[in-house]
Parts: sequence; C-alpha cells; structure tokens
Amino acid sequence: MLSEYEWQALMLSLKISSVAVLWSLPPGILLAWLLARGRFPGKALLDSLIHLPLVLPPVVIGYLLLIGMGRQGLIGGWLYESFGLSFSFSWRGAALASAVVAFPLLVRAIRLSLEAVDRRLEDAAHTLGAGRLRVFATITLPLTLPGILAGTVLAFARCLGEFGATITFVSNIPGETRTLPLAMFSFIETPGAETEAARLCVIAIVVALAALLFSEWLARLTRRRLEGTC
Amino acid sequence: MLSEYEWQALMLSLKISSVAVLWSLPPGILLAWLLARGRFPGKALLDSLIHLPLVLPPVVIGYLLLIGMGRQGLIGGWLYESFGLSFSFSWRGAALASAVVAFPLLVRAIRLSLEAVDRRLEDAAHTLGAGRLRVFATITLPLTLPGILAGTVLAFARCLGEFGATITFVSNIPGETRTLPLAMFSFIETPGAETEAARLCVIAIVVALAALLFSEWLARLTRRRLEGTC
Amino acid sequence: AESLSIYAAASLTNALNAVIAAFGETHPTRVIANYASSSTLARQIAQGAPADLYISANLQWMDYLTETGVLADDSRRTLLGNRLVLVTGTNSALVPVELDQDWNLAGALGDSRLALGDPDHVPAGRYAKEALQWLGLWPVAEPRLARANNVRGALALVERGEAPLGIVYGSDAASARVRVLAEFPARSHSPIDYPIAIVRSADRPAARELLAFLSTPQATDIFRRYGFEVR
Amino acid sequence: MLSICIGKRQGDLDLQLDIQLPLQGISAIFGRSGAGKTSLINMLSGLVRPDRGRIALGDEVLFDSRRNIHLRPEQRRIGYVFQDARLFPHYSVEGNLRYGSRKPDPQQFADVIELLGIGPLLQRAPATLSGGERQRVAIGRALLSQPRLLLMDEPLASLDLPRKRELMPYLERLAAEIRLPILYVSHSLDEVLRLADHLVLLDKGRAPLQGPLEEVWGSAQMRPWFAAEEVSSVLNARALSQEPKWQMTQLSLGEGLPLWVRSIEVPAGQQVRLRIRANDISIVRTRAQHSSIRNVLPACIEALQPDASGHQMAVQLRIGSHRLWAHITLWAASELGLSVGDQVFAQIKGISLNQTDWAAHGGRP
Amino acid sequence: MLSICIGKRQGDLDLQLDIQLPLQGISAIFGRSGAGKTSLINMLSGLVRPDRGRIALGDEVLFDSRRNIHLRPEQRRIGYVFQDARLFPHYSVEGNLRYGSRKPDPQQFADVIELLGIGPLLQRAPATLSGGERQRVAIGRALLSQPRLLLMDEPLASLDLPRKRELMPYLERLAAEIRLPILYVSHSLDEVLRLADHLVLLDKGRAPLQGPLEEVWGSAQMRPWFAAEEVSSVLNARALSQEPKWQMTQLSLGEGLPLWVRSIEVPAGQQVRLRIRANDISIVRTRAQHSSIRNVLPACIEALQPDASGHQMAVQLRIGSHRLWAHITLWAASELGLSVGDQVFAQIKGISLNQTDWAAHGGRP
Ligand SMILES: Nc1ncnc2c1ncn2[C@@H]1O[C@H](COP(=O)(O)OP(=O)(O)OP(=O)(O)O)[C@@H](O)[C@H]1O
Ligand SMILES: Nc1ncnc2c1ncn2[C@@H]1O[C@H](COP(=O)(O)OP(=O)(O)OP(=O)(O)O)[C@@H](O)[C@H]1O
Ligand code: MOO
Ligand SMILES: [Mg+2]
Ligand SMILES: [Mg+2]
Repeated sequence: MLSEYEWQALMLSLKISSVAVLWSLPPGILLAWLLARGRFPGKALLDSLIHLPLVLPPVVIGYLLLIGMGRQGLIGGWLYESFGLSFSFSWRGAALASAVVAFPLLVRAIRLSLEAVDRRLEDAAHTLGAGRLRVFATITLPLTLPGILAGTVLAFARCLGEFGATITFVSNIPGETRTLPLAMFSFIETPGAETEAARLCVIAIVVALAALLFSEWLARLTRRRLEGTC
Repeated sequence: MLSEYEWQALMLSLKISSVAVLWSLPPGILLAWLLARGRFPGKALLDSLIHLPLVLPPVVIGYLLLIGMGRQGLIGGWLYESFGLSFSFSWRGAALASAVVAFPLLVRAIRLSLEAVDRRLEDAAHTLGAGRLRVFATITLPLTLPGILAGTVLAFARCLGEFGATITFVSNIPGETRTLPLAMFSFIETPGAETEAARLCVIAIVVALAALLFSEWLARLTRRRLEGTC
Repeated sequence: AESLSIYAAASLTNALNAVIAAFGETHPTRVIANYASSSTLARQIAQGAPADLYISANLQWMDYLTETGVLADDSRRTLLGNRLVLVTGTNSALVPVELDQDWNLAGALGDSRLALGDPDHVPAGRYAKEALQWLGLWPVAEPRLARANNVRGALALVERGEAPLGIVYGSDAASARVRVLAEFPARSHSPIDYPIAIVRSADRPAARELLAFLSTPQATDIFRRYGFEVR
Repeated sequence: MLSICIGKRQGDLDLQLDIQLPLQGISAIFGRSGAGKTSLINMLSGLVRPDRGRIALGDEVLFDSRRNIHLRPEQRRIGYVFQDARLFPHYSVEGNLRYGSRKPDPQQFADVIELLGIGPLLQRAPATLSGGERQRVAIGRALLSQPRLLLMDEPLASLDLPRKRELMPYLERLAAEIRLPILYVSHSLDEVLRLADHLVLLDKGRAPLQGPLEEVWGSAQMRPWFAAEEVSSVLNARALSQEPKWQMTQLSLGEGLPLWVRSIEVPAGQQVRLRIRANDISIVRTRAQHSSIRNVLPACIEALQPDASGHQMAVQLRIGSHRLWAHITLWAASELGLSVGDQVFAQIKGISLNQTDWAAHGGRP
Repeated sequence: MLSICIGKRQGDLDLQLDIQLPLQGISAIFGRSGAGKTSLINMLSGLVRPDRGRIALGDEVLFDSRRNIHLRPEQRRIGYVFQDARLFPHYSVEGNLRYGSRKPDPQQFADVIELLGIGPLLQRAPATLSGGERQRVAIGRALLSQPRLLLMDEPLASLDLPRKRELMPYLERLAAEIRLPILYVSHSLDEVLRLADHLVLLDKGRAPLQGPLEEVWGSAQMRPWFAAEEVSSVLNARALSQEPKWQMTQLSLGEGLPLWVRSIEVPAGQQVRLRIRANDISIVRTRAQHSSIRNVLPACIEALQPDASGHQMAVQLRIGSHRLWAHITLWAASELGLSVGDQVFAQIKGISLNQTDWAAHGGRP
C-alpha cells in the first residue's frame, strides 16, 4: 500500500515526533509547574523565552539552531566535544527542532491544567504526611493529566507537521531527516508530482487522526475514572 | 529607530494577527464548547479537522487554502461571486492563513479551560432562572477566561510567526501581505543580510513579549478577582 | 560501498533523481541527494554539513560558499542552464504573445497580479525582473507583482488561476496545469546558470567521478528531457 | 399539590418514589446518609432527569416520561439551596445575591440581607467567606430569585446554633406568610420537628412513610430514629386563655384537661402543636403537694412496654383523647405496681414545653 | 501541652490567641460562624502561616516567628478532617483511605472501615458518594494516617443522627485508649458536651474563655449559647454500686446523697461526669409518695434569678458540695413561696441522666 519511500518518511516522522515529545515532557512539566506555581524574579522572561518558538518563523528557528546547536555552534560545539553528542544533520537534530517548535504548546496546555488543580487537595495530602514530591506525583500530576494529554497530542501533531526549522537545521536527508513534511516538500517542488504529495498529505492526516483519537480515548478514560462511571 | 520598511512590516503583522485572532475567537469558543460539552456523531472527526492545520506543514496549508479559498477555489469563488469578498493577494488572505494555522491552539486552550469549569455552578445558575445563553455568558465564559486568555496569546504569537501558509496563499506583497516573518525571510535568503534579519527578529520578539506580558497581567488580574485579594 | 551526499537546489529534484539512478546502474557508489533551497543548503554547508557536492540554482549562494572557502575551488563550474518563460493557467483564455515593450501587460493582468519568485532573493525572480526591465515593462509590473518564496510558489499561483500570468523557469513549465505563452529572449536577462562544486573537505575520487558523470551525454540527455539546458 | 411518581437508578441506589406533597408550608425529607435525598430534589429541580415517571407542580407538569416532557431547571422557577453553597467565585457576594433576581425588589433585598446578617459581606469575594457565611449567602441568593417552591438540601448543617435559631423562624415565616412552599432535606430531627408540617421518610430509595407530621411522628417506622431520650409524642391542643401575670398560656387537651405552657401569642381557640418528650413525664399515684410541677393530669395506662435495654419501661398513657408515651425506670414501675387500666397522674414538667416544641399553625389547616 | 500564642490578620478578622491545650482527650473549639475556628486549626496544621507568635506541641516547636521556624504540614504529623471532605477524586475510596498510612496496619484498617460503615464503598469513586459518605471516608483517611494530634473541623455536620451517635463513642475511645488528642471544631453544644474535656470559646478572633469543660461550662460567657431549655449543670460524681436487677447504677454526690442512673459499666470509686439539665429538676417542699421519680435529694436554695422573659425562675441549688441550676415557672416559685436558704427537695428525673449526659473519664485525671 505504501511505497518504501513513504514508509521510510512515515516511520521517521513517528520516531522523531515521539522522541521529541517524550524528551520534552519532563522539562515541559517542570517549566509549566514553575510558571503556574512559582514566584521568582525573571518569571515573565522565562515565560517569554518559552513562547519564542511560536513567534519566530520556523525557518528562523532552524537558522538559530544551526548557529547555536550545529557542530560548530556555541552549545552544539561544546556538547560535541564534551559528550560526543551531535545534532547536526541527524534525526536527533530533527527531533530537537521539532521539540523546540512544539515546546510552547506543550507547556501552555500543562500549565493551564495545573492552574485548575484544586490546591486544597494538595493541602489535604500534606496533612496526611505526604512531602512535596509525593504530593506532586500522586495528586498534582494525576489531576493535571487532561492537560498533559492535551499538550502531548498538540505537541505531537505540531511535530508531525514541522518543516521549516527541520529543513533549515538538519536539511532534507533521506532516511535520516526526511520526515513526511520534507518528503511532501520535495514533491511539491517537483512539477507534476501533486499525486505523490497528496498521498503523503493523506498519510500525515491519518497518523494525526489516529494520535488524536487515541488521546481523546485516554482523556475520556481519565474523565470517567474521576467521575467514577467506570 | 525603525526604518520605514520595518515599521510597515510591523504594523501589518500586528493588524493581521489581531484581525485573525479576533475573528477566530467566536468560532473558537463555539467549537471548544461543542468539543468539551457536546455529544454528537462526528465529534472525533470535527476534532481532527480542527487539529489538521497543526499536522500539515504551513506551506501545504497555504496550498490547500489556495485551492479552496482562492478566487477560483471552491469556497473562495463562491464568496467572491456572492459577496465580492476576495482573499487573494490581500491582507485579509494573510489573516485567514494565520487564523487557520493558529486555530487549533486557540481551541485547545479554551477547551481545556472549559472542561475544568465546575458544572455544578452552571446547575446552580440554572436553578436561579438563568437560561442556557445567560449561564454561558455569565458563568461559563467568565470562568473560562484563563483559557481564553491563554489561547488568545498563543494564537496571537503563532500568527505573528506565521510564514509558510501566508506566503504560499497570498504571496509576499509589500504593504499588503509582507509581515515581519516574510520580510525576515527575504533577508535570510540574501547572503550577507543577517543584520537586517536579526533586527526584524528582535522586533518580533519584543512585540510577542509585550503581548505575553499583557496577557499575564490580565490573567493575574482575573485570578486575583477569583481569590478576592483585590 | 562508498556513499556520496549531493546537496542540490530543490528545483532539480526530478531530473537529478533520474541521473543518480543512471549513475547507480554503472557505479557501486551510493548517492544520497538532499534537496532544499539553495540558500538553506549553502548555509548548512558553511556550518559543516556532510555534503560532498553542491548544486546551486543561484550564483550568489555559490559565490558565498566560494568566499567562505569551503569549496574545492578548481571543481566549480557551470553545470546547467535554464530558460525563462511566461506561463498562464490551462483554463485561461490568454493567447501566446510576442514579448516586446508594446505588450499590454496591464491589460493581460486585469485586476490581478503577475506571479514570480521574489525578485529580492529568489533567483528566478531576479532574472524575471531583469527581463521586464529590458522590455521596459518593469514600472508597469512592479506594483502588481505576486512575489512567491520560490518558483514553485509562483507556479502554484498560476496553476490555481489566482494569478493569470507568471514568469517561471522552462523546466518548471513542464507542469500539466500551465501553458507557455512566450519565452523570454536569452539576451533579456543574465544567463541562468546552475553552478556545481565539490566541498573541499570531501574532495575525493568518488566525488570527482560523480562530477564527471554529470557531464556525460547519458546525464545531459536526462537533464534536457526535464527541460534544462546543458552548458 | 406536588406529586412525584418517579423511578431512577443511580449507582447502587434504586430510587422508586410515589409522593404527594402539599404546596404550602414546609415538607421535610428525612433519611439517613445515602438514602437518596439529594437525588430526589435534584430531580425536582430538573438538574437530573428521572428514568421514568411524572412530576407535577400543581397543574403544571414538570416531567412526564410518557409525554416526553422535561422542563429545564430555569423554566421551573424552583429555588435550590445546595448542600455545598456553590457560590459563583467570580461575582461578589452582592453579585451572587442579585444573580437570580428577576425583578429586583429593594425592600426584599434589604430584608433578606438583614435577616441573614450578610450586610457587611456584600463586597467580599466568596472565596474569603467562612463556611457558615457562604451558606447564608447561598440561602439569600435562592430566596431572592423569587421561586414558587424552594428546595433546601441541609442548608443549616454548617450554621452555628444562634444563626440556626435566627434563621428558622424566618423560614417558618416564609412558608406561612409568602406562602412559599419549602422542601427541606435534613437528617436533624430537631430541625424537622421545628420546621416541618409534612414529613417524608426516605430509606434506601423508597419512601415507606409520608404524611402530616403529627400522624407520621408516632409511627413505628420512626422509632429507630429516636434515641431513648428523644422519644416524644406530638399532639394538637387548643389555646384557651392567657395568664398575663405569670406569662403563661393555658391550653386544653380536652374537657377538664388544662395544660399550662409558657405564654405564646395565639388567639383563643387556635390549634397549637405540642411535643412532649417521654422523658419529661413522670407518673405518680397521688397528686403531689407543694410541687413546682404545674401540669399534673389524670391519665389511664393503656400499655406497658419494657424496653430491650432492660432498665426502662415505656408507658402509654391516655389523657382525654390523646395518647402519650412516658418513660420511667423498671424499678419505679415495679415499685408503683403499675398495670394496664390503672388510673394515675401524669406530671408534665410545664416549662419543657417551650418554643422548639410547638409550632403555631399560622392559619394553615 | 499544646501551646499556641499567635497573631494573624485575615481579611476583616484579627486573630490574637494565647491558648494552652492538654495533649490528651478532646479539646473543643467552639464559636460562631466566622469566629476564626477554621483559621486557627489551619495554622496548627501548618497550612497557614501565622504573622507572628509561637506554636509548640509538647517539646517540639512547630512555629516560632522569632526563630523563623515553620514546620511544613507533612512534618507535623497532625491529622486534619476538613469542613469539606477533600477526597482525592482520582483515587478510589480505598486509595483515599490508604493514602496517609505510613505503616499500614490491617487490623486498624479493618476497625476503621467497620466503625464508619464504609466497607461497601471501598471500590467506589469519591464523586459518586453522598455528602455523609464522603465525610465518613475523610474521617477514616485522617485516622489511618496515624497522627499524633487530630484536627477535626465540624466533621459531623453532614452526618445523620444515627451515624453521629455511632461515631461519637469511637472518637471518645480514640482519645481515651490510643491517647490521640483531638482538637474538635464545632458549633454544636451537644457535640461539645458529649465529646470535650477541654473547651476553648472563640469569639471574633479572641479566646475569652478556655479551660476544663466543667469549669468553663457554667461561666457567664457561655450563657448566650444556651437556649433556656438547654441550661444545664455539669458535675462529677463517684460510682458507688450496681443494681443488676433494675439495670441501674448508684452514684454518690457526697455523704448520703445517692443518685440512681441507668446502669453504666464503671468500677466502684470511678469518677463520672454528669450533666443535669435545669429543666429536668423539679422542686417539692415535701418528699412525694408513690412517684416514678427515683432521685429526690435534699437541697438548699442558694439563689433565685427570675429570667428576662418574665415567666421563668432559675433556682440555684446546693446538693452536698455541688451547685445545680433548676428552672421552674415563676408561678410555681411564688406558690411554693421559695426564698434563699430554704430547705427543699430536688426531684431529678433519673432516666434523663442517660448516655449522652455522662462521660467516663477513662483513667484520665
Ligand atoms: N453518579 C452516581 N453514581 C453512582 N452512585 C451514585 C451517584 N450519585 C449518587 N449515588 C449514590 O446514590 C445514593 C444516594 O445519594 P444522595 O446524594 O441522594 O444521598 P443523600 O440522601 O443526599 O445523602 P447525604 O445525607 O449524605 O447527602 C448514594 O449511595 C450515592 O452513593
Ligand atoms: N483569605 C481571606 N481573606 C479575607 N478574609 C478571610 C480570609 N479567610 C478567612 N477570612 C475571614 O476570617 C473570618 C474567619 O474565618 P473562618 O473560616 O476561620 O471562620 P470559622 O470560625 O471557621 O466559621 P465557620 O463556622 O462558618 O466555618 C471570616 O470572617 C472570614 O470571612
Ligand atoms: O531551488 Mo530555489 O533556489 O529555492 O528555487
Ligand atoms: Mg445529600
Ligand atoms: Mg470553618
């Protein structure tokens, strides 16, 4: 059904998006928590910084990543020399680009849910002897689940569609960084390849739909548990 | 301080983003409400449809807009013939492209907040004689304010950064559709114009920061009101 | 087997893929092609991307790399050329025209616009601007341009009937949804050249071998078939 | 008449009710935790839809599963004071109070805030109120929405005693004066007795007992609800005359059976409801001399029931046409040698027939 | 000793307290709505930080503004049953119960769920519980966290009477047996009297009255809290002997002053707390013959106070070394010609000294 070319792009897209989202989750939750609960100087600045990837066109983000995280970049160079970790022109770079672009969406959704958590429940947990960490893990986090789910699916979808930052940062290398949108781009750039482009478009839509339905199902499940109807 | 060229792009960006977000809000709230509260067949489909602009690369969205909303497009042609309304090569088209791309972010944030609204308060309002509309306007909506704010600022930021769909749909016309990102792009594509690109980049960041701080301030205000500390 | 990475302007996708397939039939070397816009690729190569060869659709970006010193200077040459054509959508009523200063561009455009690559940074747009200037039509055209971010963007506008006219490369006009109305005279703009070069750090026999293959009759035939001119 | 005939499955609870309630005065819905009290009034308010059945308020059908009628809550004009206050967090106290006012009535507004003592809170945010303050505002809000029926789900549970006392007469007045019928959910016998004219006992989703308070009170099904010291008899007496000097009122339980209670302002001839606790009656063979006990009435022993604990005897007495229960120790019963049919004297400690124990029937039948 | 000396501004309320509470038995915090009861225990639990002052539990300082000590709630091992149940919605009832168990004790778990009658609810989600069920689970959850001090904020307010009755002895047992001190917030005098050994009256952020229940009960500041029919005296008696045949127990109020109450299981010599309602005492000049009233004791009139309502007389009696209040009508007082110094007999209706009115001091001083 799928050509090898499409299959490769699809698998790559899934891998890159999943890795990007999974790695984003812990810092995303942490930052959302800091923004929702913390009171510290520079909070507004941090908030803005997190939103930056939204405001800047992805191409610019890709360019900044190329300069900063490339093997000759400031941070990228240091990472490479210290840990041998390189993002350049590899799928890891594509995941990094996707993660950066999708990060604000993740953080916002989680933060919104965190702010809706009833803090009196956390108080109750404290009086039952639970320390901050346990309260966070057993009360705050589970009650934030709807937001985490929403954020995850938003970010995953955004990662699936990420194009500009990826191609600018890690280029369009078959089997390494050529995700669905990049493959789509190649076809769009080719006269007469509309059908192929449309096929890829449909694949992307189907994948996103599946992810969405799955997340909706999970969300319903958690809601049901809260309402005790199951 | 700003060159005329930068000033023009900035003003255009602000106008297009504002219009896009303001027009998106009513349908965004409606759809968020439908998704949060409604039970109807095709809900999952609607949900997916709304998320599509996230999954597809903006250039593809621009292309699809061209097909659907262009002057010879399916809907666009009809709009033009019936109302003389044309999106082609005008800032309205840019606003439409931005709105489409930012729409999922808006809807998700509002929906998340809506789902957190205590429905027992709505029940209470009903027993006080308030009909659905009044309950929605006086209870549901105000309690959803944090989500509406968050969604608005997310969407606004996304609109400020929108590039691919805009340039594909309505191209890059100075004074009409050349927003900050499009202007930025021209410079990035020109060897040696990094300084100009960086200036525009800084302008975009400053604008987004201002919008963000404003929204945070509003959010704090509403939270204070709820907690009665002011 | 050895593997080569060739970074090429996106407009070459079809043609170069066919040439690489031909190369693969007679050579053990694996060739991976990476298509993006010339500027993107140039910047990445400047940042140390693992490229072996670079084909640009744009002299400026090749010059930029030459100045940066990452290319094997002696390997640079002009590989391909292209023509500039005036196209319209297949549904359009416009008829082929003679391009001279009397051509009623404004009349042909009506209330719409002329689609081309952004003359500020897209090479095809820059050539189009030169040609329009040469024809004396630039003052008429300039306020009515639809500047796309690449040739394909311009082509899409024409295909969808959004813009009645567009100026694109001959190689792009192969699309089934546009008709060529006229070809700009070669002397109306600077030559449209696609320079190629080997990246200095990757200069090895296999790269030279591929570079040589691209100029063999087998390869040039394919390029021509896709609407390119061979220099 | 509010007629309710509904069925509803709710989790483990299978609610099947057939209840008729008068549209005047206060009807109490009484039952233990989980009996389905809240579920029932949720269905009356329209917030929950019964599985089947019919609910009619006077002539108006609020719900009918057969005719597929289900009025929305806002169409029912039924006020609801929730078990939890449910104040709107984004409105001030005043905003909450005014939320349901169809046609604002400044006089009523002033009356309500004064009565509930919430004047100083008007500008406060609900989040800063204490539990009791919250509930008082919620009561005020429901009253000000000018409903034609008021549902109250244990509204006094979080109020302190003085506030409870303050509020209760107002609720009675409401029921009597503005003829606002109230459905009052409670598991406090005191509140029920004080306020209700009509009682519905709810037990595991059924209503085994319903009717006018006086009738229902003495029935066997109510027994488990009383602790020994609370067993009491409710009876109707007629006001006879006032004794201004001693601030007492004379009631009559029948020909030659006067009963003195602290002075209450009712016209002569008026029916008055009395509650006499079984523990407040002592039995003597001969009238005591020089006793502070005012009410000593001739009685006839109708029944003698030793209770399970083995130290107490429930004595059913007939005084005129009334039946009363008295509790004495088994020891005393044996010493006095009581047996059915004996003529004795019932000493009723007059002062314990006080304000909580009577309710004037304020013109209601 | 739990010593609290704190100041805190909270909205309109200026809380300034200096309270010493014993670390055994139940201490009631009593006061009207808005007095600052919840605010006070929030500060004890560590959820709210006082502006200044010091809180020490035994030797351990929980808070000291001067030394900048403020233990976090989870470091205090203080259990808290909230006014609203605050169950965790994403845990089952069982999950909620087990949440705070440091070292799970299956026996205690079984005991607690049985006592609270929440066995059938274990697998339910909190959202499906009724108000009372929720509160019972919340109480269980706090008990199972094995705290060294338990704060309860009107925990019984949403329980029905039978459940209240069921729970109260358990709370007493808790205080007596496991020596778990309890701070009990309430505005129900009945609950306070039944449960508390120690009482703190809170009024507008101050504590004008505190001390052992017996001492504080009769003081003038408590008066406004009693309705006339609830005025009562609390006194300590000594158990003398059992009368198995009639299921009665003889107590002694002093030399030659026996008092019969329904049988309670206390060893002879044990101190027992009694409450005698002023309304349950009648006064006679001569001992009545053939009366069901068991307890007739010689008394001396110490004071006579007509009350404001003008129809009732409060008579202070001395019986042995005890002082008791009796309420009779003015009419009766005048007829009997009572005056200070008169020797009379107090008839105490024995059976009304029942379970709610005594509390064994279970080994506590
Ligand atoms: N959504 C639901 N799912 C399952 N069970 C439910 C649901 N709602 C209520 N119940 C059950 O129905 C029964 C009756 O609940 P209801 O709230 O009407 O009791 P109640 O009489 O008001 O009790 P309380 O005095 O404690 O408020 C309870 O056992 C409760 O657990
Ligand atoms: N955050 C706050 N801001 C302003 N005022 C507050 C705040 N919290 C409490 N108060 C006020 O402090 C007073 C005491 O409140 P608290 O909750 O301690 O009363 P309470 O004695 O527990 O009353 P209840 O019996 O009604 O629960 C109330 O008048 C309340 O309005
Ligand atoms: O290949 Mo180009 O230079 O972007 O059209
Ligand atoms: Mg209930
Ligand atoms: Mg309180």
